[in-house]
Amino acid sequence: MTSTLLIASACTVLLALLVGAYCVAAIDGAITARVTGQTPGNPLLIPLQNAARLWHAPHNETETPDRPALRLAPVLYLVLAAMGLALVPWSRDFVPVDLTTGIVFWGAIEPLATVLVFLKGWAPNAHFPLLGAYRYVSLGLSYILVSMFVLIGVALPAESLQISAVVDTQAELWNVVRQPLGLPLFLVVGLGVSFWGPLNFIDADDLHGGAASEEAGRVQLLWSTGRAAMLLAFSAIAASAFLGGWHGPWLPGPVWLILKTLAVVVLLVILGHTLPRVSPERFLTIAWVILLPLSFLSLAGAGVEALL
Amino acid sequence: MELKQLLVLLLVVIITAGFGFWVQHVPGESKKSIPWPQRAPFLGGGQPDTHAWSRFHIRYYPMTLLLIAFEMEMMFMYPWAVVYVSEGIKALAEMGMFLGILSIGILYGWREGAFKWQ
Amino acid sequence: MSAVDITFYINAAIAIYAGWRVFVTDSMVRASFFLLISFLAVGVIMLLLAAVYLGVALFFMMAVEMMVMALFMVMFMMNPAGLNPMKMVHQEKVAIAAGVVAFAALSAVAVFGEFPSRTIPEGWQPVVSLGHELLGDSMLVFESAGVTLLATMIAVVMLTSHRGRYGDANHGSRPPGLEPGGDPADKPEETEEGGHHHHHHHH
Amino acid sequence: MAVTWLRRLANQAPVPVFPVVGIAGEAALEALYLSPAVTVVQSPKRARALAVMGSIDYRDQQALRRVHGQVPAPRVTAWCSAMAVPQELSGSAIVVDATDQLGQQIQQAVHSLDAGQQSSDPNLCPDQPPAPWKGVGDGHGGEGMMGGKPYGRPMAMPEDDLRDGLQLDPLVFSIGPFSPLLPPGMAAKVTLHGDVIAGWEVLSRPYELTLPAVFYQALEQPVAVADLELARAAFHIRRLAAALQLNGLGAHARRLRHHAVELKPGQSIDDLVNARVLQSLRWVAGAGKGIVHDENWIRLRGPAARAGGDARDARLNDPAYVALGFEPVVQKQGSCAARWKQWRDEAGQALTLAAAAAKARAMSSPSGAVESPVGELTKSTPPVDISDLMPSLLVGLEWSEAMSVLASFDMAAVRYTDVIQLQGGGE
Repeated sequence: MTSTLLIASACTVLLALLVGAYCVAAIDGAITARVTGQTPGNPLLIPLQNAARLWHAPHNETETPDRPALRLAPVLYLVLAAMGLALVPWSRDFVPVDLTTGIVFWGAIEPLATVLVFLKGWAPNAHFPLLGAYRYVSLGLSYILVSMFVLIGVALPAESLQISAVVDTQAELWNVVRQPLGLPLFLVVGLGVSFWGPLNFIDADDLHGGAASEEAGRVQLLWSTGRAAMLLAFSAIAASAFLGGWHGPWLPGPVWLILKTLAVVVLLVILGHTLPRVSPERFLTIAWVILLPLSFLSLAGAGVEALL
Repeated sequence: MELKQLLVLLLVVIITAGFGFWVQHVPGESKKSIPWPQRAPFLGGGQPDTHAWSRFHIRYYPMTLLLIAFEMEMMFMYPWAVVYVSEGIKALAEMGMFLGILSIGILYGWREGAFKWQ
Repeated sequence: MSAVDITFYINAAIAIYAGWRVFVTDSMVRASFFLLISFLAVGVIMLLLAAVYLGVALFFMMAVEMMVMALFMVMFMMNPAGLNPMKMVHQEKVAIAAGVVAFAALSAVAVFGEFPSRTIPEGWQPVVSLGHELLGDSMLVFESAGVTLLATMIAVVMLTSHRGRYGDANHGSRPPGLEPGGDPADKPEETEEGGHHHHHHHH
Repeated sequence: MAVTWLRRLANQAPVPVFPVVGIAGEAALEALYLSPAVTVVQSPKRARALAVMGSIDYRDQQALRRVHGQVPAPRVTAWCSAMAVPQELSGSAIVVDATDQLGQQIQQAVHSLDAGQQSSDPNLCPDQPPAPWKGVGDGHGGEGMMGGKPYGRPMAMPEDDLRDGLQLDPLVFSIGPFSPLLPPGMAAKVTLHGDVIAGWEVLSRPYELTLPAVFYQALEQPVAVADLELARAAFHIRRLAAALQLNGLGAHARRLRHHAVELKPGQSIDDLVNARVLQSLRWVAGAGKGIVHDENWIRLRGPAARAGGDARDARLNDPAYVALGFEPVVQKQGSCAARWKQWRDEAGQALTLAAAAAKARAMSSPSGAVESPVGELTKSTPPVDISDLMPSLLVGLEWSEAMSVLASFDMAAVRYTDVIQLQGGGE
């Protein structure tokens, strides 16, 4: 790897992160407009307008916050999203970070994200953010096992924990066909890790906005950017693990990857606008009693399929 | 090879973190202090009796302990997955047994209500 | 000094500094996450040592474990955020002595021990060899770990879950009635003892 | 130049506004929801402007000042109220009379504030920590682990948990009167054990609710049944929107709010909101909770009573409705979900009735009682406050369940005497 390639890899990831986060916001705006039947403006400009507004908005701070945590949590959450996105292979030859343990690394990003989301709610020393934070941890600790099982499922046929190897095994048949349970289960993880829609436990409306109720201005901008970036990174990983990544006819690899990633984003955003928020207690039971056994099943199916 | 990959990762981390800190502390942002009334936690006009940080009843705590036990075991599964195809039916049997044992733990936890709010 | 060396020293310093902060900070939640930072730095060092799987697994495990530890700190400690100052150190003299001895012993191992200096062969995959080990000689250990973890899980549920299978544990587990709303299908006086073991024959 | 370009972009975005709703402020709030110039936010900390709508009770003036102080400065205060503007704000607050202008004017005021043409509101609360500094120590506050008032507030003390025997700290705080989670004016002292509600003491009752004018008119004179039923449908649809918003379906809530102002007789309720989305509401937290038992049951009125199987309905006594073949819809369970279903069904029924009534040009006949969307409205006894039922319903529920239950009730008493006087004076 030459230093040019090295810098090109880093730049690709960073550019994809920013443009992707914008795309997520624009898709969310477009789907919201579709649901409400109201078009408040140009959907392509709305994310930029909101970002500019937050850029100029005054900031807020609470009584005796845990300042280091308050400052670090939004930044590091965005960093985690960037790290996740860096793991995604763009084509056969271009993988920004091709770790031999890429799948485990993504697995580690999920609990680290839980830690940061918890800190985000913990740091302000205010009631509703704190309630949201405790709730979110119950979610964050419940879905990681599901995520591990479905990702181990895609690692079986690849005989490797490398994400590029997982993509390579899908040249003929995508994992979404081979392991039909995997993608739906993994989507739940995606809603959880970016606390989107039915799994938005921390910024929920029944807590005045939860952790969001005590933030304003640029911190809010950074936090929502991080959230969109995390949704994007998750979608890219899901596209690589289940939808064949960059594989596809006619078009070049990176284009396929982008299309598939955006397809997953659209799916997640639609789910977010369709399902009501689940009760934290109910999700705990669902995750352990329904989703976890289903992911066992998915893994068993993947195991049998890999041996055939 | 792996080290160069890590270098890219490091570069991405540093630049993203720099961007994040820059957004939070852009030069020119007014650094005036925030008045106490604004700092108080928002309770719809109400007031708290105490600090929010206190001993809080985390009602899902049995689940967290179960998770730790389970997760420990999951760490064996990653290396297992890599050699699964080459080891064949033996690997399937072994992991089937292993997961069977742990499923009993989950079943027991479920029956005893460990996945409900305490 | 190569870039790897510099990264090593930086991470070693972070690990030690964060480890020291664990014992100095007043906030127990912060202490948990300082410990996490310390472990993460150690994980990076493992990555540098080409132990890719162990390093990443350390990130994974410690993120979960320190999160759970922070939750238990919130439940156990009055003043979990350290709003009032507190002293985290008890039996200082013994602790200092133990620390010095442990440091001396570990340093002695580091300085005087003989470490293999083999370079890793090209294309060697630690995860694969770990997998073969788990399915080979270590299979018995692996399976007994499974049984041990099952025992842990059952013990955890028994010790922590307040809810028994028929209701609150400290009200005594009572089986349901034979008809809806009827008397429990067990002798009522047994409920005073509140033991689970009485009810096994009802399943 | 770049800065002004960024500022121009920012000015195209809607301005976040925190609403403070007082007596008779409901209509202004709905107008604010519909305005494209603003977004209504849940917390003043992320707002740029405070909109005071309707008159605020004297007892809540201090809370109003607190909420005002929580909108980060520089801020705008918009006053859309019969109340006089407080003296401190008289120089800076913008007074808006027309509710449909509210959003526009707030946006303009924020823009001129940002451009430096206008100065921010002064702070109404003194800039002091919440409690005097007490205690000892190096930069901390207390004595020992728990004593004193570190950083201006005391620490919590342990208490027995209501579900298991653990001794942990309860989280005690008062919420309201301007919380978007509670009806306007309601304040409660909440004790939380974990996220389970261990205590709910009503500190102040919600403000009296102002119904759409047509329901008051129907008491005195015949009005078109179609108008009555359209107003009823709109009222129920707005409450459904609030329930959807609470449970994370904000886009659907906005859709419903927009539809509520332009309802047409004979519209199908399924065209307004996806039936599956409403069905999913019955699946959320707390949907099976909030059942009123025993002696309190009789105090429920209108849709809440019908959601529990009680077919009382004043419309049955009106010949116009009988001629239209009106039969009240009822649910059985009397739970939170049943009340939501009841609102939906009654809204649907109202739209159908409105179509039939418009065709037959049906007029209601005043008989001393009108079935309002929150229960029977009579001259002598308008619906009374039932917020004192809440403690028995909410204690033991988790927070999210409790909020769903709260969002399925109409607790507030209905304004009657002063509304009639106002209307009489206008004639």
